[in-house]
Amino acid sequence: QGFPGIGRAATPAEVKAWDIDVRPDLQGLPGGSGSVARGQQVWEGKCASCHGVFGESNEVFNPLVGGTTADDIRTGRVANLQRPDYPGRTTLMKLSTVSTLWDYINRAMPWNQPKSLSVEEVYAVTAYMLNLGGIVADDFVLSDANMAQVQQRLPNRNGMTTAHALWPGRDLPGVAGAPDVKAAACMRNCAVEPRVASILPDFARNAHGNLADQNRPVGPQRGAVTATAAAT
Amino acid sequence: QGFPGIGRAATPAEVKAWDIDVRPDLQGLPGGSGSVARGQQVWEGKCASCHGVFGESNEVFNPLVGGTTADDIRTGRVANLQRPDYPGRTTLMKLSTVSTLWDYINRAMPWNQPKSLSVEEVYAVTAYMLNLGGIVADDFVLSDANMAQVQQRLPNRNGMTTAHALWPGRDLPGVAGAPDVKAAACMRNCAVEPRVASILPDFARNAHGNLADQNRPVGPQRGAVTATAAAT
Amino acid sequence: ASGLAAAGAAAQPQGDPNILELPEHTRGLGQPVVTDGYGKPSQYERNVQRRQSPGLTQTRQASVSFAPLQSLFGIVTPSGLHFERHHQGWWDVDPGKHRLMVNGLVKTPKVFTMDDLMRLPSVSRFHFIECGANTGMEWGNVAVPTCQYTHGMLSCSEFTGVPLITVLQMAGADLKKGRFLLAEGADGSSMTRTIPMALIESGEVLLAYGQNGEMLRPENGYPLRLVVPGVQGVSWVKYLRRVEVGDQPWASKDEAIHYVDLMPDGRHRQYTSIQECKSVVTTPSGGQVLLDKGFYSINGLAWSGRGKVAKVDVSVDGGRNWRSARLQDPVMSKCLTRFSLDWVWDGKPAIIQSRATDDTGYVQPTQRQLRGVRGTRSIYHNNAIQSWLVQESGEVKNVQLA
Amino acid sequence: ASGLAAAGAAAQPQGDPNILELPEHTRGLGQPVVTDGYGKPSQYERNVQRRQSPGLTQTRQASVSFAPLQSLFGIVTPSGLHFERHHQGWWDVDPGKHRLMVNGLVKTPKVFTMDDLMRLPSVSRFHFIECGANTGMEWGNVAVPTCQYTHGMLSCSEFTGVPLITVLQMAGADLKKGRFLLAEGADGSSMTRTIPMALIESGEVLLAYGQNGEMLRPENGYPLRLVVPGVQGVSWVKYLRRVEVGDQPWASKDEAIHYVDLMPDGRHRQYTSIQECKSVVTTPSGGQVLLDKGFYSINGLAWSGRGKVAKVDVSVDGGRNWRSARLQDPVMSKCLTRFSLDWVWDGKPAIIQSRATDDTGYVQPTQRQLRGVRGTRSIYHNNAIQSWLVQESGEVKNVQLA
Ligand code: HEC
Ligand code: HEC
Ligand SMILES: [Ca+2]
Ligand SMILES: [Ca+2]
Ligand SMILES: [Ca+2]
Ligand SMILES: [Ca+2]
Ligand SMILES: [Ca+2]
Ligand SMILES: [Ca+2]
Ligand SMILES: [Co+2]
Ligand SMILES: [Co+2]
Repeated sequence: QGFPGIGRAATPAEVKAWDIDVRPDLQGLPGGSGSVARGQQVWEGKCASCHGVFGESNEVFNPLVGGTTADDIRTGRVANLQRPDYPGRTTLMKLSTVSTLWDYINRAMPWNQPKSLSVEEVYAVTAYMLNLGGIVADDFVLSDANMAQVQQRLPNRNGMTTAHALWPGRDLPGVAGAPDVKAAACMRNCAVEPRVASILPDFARNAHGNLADQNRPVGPQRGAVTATAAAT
Repeated sequence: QGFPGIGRAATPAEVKAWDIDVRPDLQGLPGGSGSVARGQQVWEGKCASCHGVFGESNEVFNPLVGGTTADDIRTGRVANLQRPDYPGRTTLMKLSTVSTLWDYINRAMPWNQPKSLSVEEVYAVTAYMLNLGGIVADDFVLSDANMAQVQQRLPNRNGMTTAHALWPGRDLPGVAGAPDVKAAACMRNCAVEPRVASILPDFARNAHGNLADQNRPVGPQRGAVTATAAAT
Repeated sequence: ASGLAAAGAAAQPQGDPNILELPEHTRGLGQPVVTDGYGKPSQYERNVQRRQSPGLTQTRQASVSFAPLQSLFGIVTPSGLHFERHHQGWWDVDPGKHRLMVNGLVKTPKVFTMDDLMRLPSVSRFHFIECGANTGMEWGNVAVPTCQYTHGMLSCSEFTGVPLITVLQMAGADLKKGRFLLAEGADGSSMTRTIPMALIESGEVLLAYGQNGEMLRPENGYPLRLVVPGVQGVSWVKYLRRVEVGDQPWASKDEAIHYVDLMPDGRHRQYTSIQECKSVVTTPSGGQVLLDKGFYSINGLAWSGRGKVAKVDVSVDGGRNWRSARLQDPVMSKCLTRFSLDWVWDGKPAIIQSRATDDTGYVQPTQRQLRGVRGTRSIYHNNAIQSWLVQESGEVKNVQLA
Repeated sequence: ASGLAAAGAAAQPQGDPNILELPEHTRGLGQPVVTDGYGKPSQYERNVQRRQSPGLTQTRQASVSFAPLQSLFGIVTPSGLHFERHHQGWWDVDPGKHRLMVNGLVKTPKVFTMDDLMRLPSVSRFHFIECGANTGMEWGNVAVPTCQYTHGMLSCSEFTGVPLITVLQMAGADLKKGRFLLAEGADGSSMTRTIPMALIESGEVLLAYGQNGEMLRPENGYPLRLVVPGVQGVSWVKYLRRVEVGDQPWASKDEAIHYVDLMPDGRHRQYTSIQECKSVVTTPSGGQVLLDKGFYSINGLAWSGRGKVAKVDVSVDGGRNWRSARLQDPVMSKCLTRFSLDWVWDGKPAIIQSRATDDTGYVQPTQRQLRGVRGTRSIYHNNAIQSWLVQESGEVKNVQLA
């Protein structure tokens, strides 16, 4: 040991207290189960106030449920994600690993009382959310034994790719070496047409407050007075 | 002009308002005069409360006057500066250029009302301080005409040297290229005797307060508890 | 262009009253030392604040505040103005009670106190941190007015801490099988992110407790956060309580539901982490007004998650012609680089852009180029060239070009 | 050595209650973004403050506060902890009314507003500032207990501003005759100091308005101060209102009565300006207590007013044997450099020292060597090697060796 006197072994109880993560291969998933029905109770008691009775609320966050179809469950690709005009993306539209949902509820929800749920409650409320998305039936009981099967029904389970150059390692399938955008540094008479295509509309001029108050009152520039709308 | 639109010419009145410095060659010294007697009035009215009636007070600052002799006035070197045991150094002991005194009083004194003195008052109070040091007679009238002569009586006028390597230019007499201390970076069995020759006495242990409160309560070290004296 | 410019001129023939009449501070006694044992900015700097973007988030604990880039100099972000991003609010954690656990594919799971960690050999390095969602509001069109909102989820600090690899070695980590590491925070969200072992092995990933000479600020993870140079901020786990070595990635909530980039084919890119080469002109920039025609220094920031900035070009005609800007040294890896270029504004409309190239040869793309590959729904990793339109009035507007 | 070390051990067989019982912040919702538009340090950092040395000065407006070097990391000094030195108090000057005048040996005397100056091309550079009187209390013997008081008139920042030579050229300065420049402040003391033109011509001297990314702090000269790299702090004139080009030095109060170094022959050295190569170990240092035997990283700072630090050696046996420390890059000219060295403390008394060498080959001297040339009454420019005695109790004391 190069550093005498520094650090100590963790006890098994300590590791147990903190090692709560659940991986996609379900490593870390504690044994237990919970029904959709029990989940509905938990949801209505501890979640619905923020996320809405059907997980549809966008009052404190994006809707959790919606946008997925029975067909998606079959293909494992959420079709709406391919429609550029589809408004918003729910949690269930994006979710590709069921472990993620379980783990996140277990570690972080309810938002104002994270880590207050029992293992059974986490199973149950996860089951309820999956049920809201039509992924499991009304009488389903989610457990460590059937999580892997449920994974096979996630609407977007085939929706992810790691074939890109933004991972600073080499151990992911398809990780690319070369960036996907290749620009050149043209210096003279470059082939662009410098025409303004997008600019804030005048009515939004003070949407971010009076910009004069967001700049130093000395220096090469001042902040634009946007306290009143209009005027340029 | 490489920077269009930036800066403008100063007006003569502006330069006059701010260009107040007086150099050793008396460039910048405004015409005028003031007597020792008038200086005593100014001193007692505006200076003595801080510096003492005879410039001897160390209540708000070091004594301004004292430690110089008639012999120093002759030699231009303050003898007490050569005595390692002489306690403290007054302003007049160190002063080698009379312009410095005039300029400083003019720009900075009285401390709580700088730049409130008239030119005449500055001459007068400067004369008074010089008189306290026995440099000018009781009936002396200091003026722009005789400042150069007074310079020739300053007790420490020959007390300065620029023969050192700590000036980052080359235009001072005697300025040295090589530093005065030449150490070597011995690495092994160096000829030193690591014996402690000076350490704070125990009774001074809490002279700087409780050091425990002056260090972060976390990290490789703590601050020593020095709230109560004694104990090691 | 603006009446303010007159301030520079002598207002009366004699001269400027601010010179002729000596100000109070030239004629009085000022304030004593240590009025503040920990000082604060001038009262005249009160406009320089971090700010929320109205309507961006529904709550203020799962939200973001933006650094006022338009008012900053050099590369160091004052810690008081560092951008914030919380998922379940920030805490001021007692460092005496904070612990770091190391477990997973290790010989001996370990626990470290802050005392322990601060005794280990440390390094200090300047790095930028950028949220993966920075400039995310601008994928489709102009959405916000100033560079505080377009680019302000960006900050840069001198971080001090222990290379993560040191404690992994102390625990006897299996670096052959353990090619992934989970970092986990101690806050309510207990933020989890997967970090590749290759980056950790390089020694670049730090267990940081210091930021700009002092401890981390509570909003930024006091007393311990992970520093993952070049990688988006969400991986710089705050209030870090645990790291686990494993043989596969974790697909945590913020790498499976968020911080995934939607591509035109409807697939999400997962584990996108690197912040690619990017730059922005900070003065003049959106929401500002030039005081007058004449000389200006165009100033801005450039950075790359892959290494050093090699070159920054600036255009004032919307990208038709470019000049190379001066880069302020030291140019450091995965750190902000300040650039500047002389410009004389003739009072006519101008479109200012900057374009950075990093030392891998990667050139910052135009919005059109980026959209060509990624569409407009990625949310994350928008590193396109920013355009600022200087209008004849002197007012500068955020614009996007055709 | 200390009961505190036990905090690291599992207090009960099951483990540490700080782990077993999840803390409040792991089970609750934290604070929202922008609780502070300009943030502040953790409540647990309240001991980290700048401080006066009791009895050092008779007034608090002509006084100094010291930076807490023993608690700082890296090289950047947080602006809130920057040391202070005032002669007639500090002011928060209105930047809209502040002016800079250039006069003397120039074709056209000029006036600049802050708007003007901030439009000119700027640079950003990391530099240390050290008061010429730093460590001045220690010329004769040990006088103060901690490195905050021995070395704390030292800070380091990223300064942003305009090279002074730029405005001299704009005014048409006569650089042939004008080999000296007077810098003058706008405060009550209207501090004046002479700067050599050679240094200004090098481009190093700056009209600085920026410090660590934001504007200067009021205590440090807001809105404009001179930055004179390598030179003692008193020349870095604060609230700078005027520069005058001249053909001889000014012998101002602080270069004729103070900031003159008394030599053994009774002469004062005048215009001593350069801060020679120096270093100090900041942890462990005086007034601290080591928690336990075992591994420590000896950390410290080195700097030179003549250029870059080339090497730092560390001794733990009072100077008999030395090992070369690691230097943290980037090593910059006239800037602090952080060094560190591994050390296993065996619990026996040890005397820790550091010794820096700069790239001119100058080696930091021992106190004995320095006194041999300069005696003990210089007050200024004490760059001697500092000794810290680690006692068996773990307590560290400021000592001077025979
Ligand atoms: C007090 C409000 C509140 C309550 C109660 C609450 N949530 Fe949340 N929930 C949130 C917020 C806010 C977020 C977003 C957090 C973030 O930004 O990371 C969130 C996020 C989530 C997410 C992740 C969604 C996504 O797309 O990132 C899930 C799943 C979730 N909540 C489920 C639950 C469940 C299950 C419960 C009850 C057991 C619950 N929530 C209770 C406020 C709440
Ligand atoms: C309210 C207190 C106060 C008053 C009144 C005052 N002084 Fe001072 N004086 C000081 C202090 C404090 C200093 C030291 C300033 C510094 O640290 O640079 C000082 C410094 C000086 C010095 C420089 C001494 C040195 O060695 O640096 C001179 C000369 C001087 N004063 C003369 C005067 C004269 C003449 C007047 C009246 C016209 C005057 N003072 C009024 C407090 C005062
Ligand atoms: Ca220990
Ligand atoms: Ca685990
Ligand atoms: Ca102008
Ligand atoms: Ca003059
Ligand atoms: Ca982030
Ligand atoms: Ca100083
Ligand atoms: Co996030
Ligand atoms: Co001084």
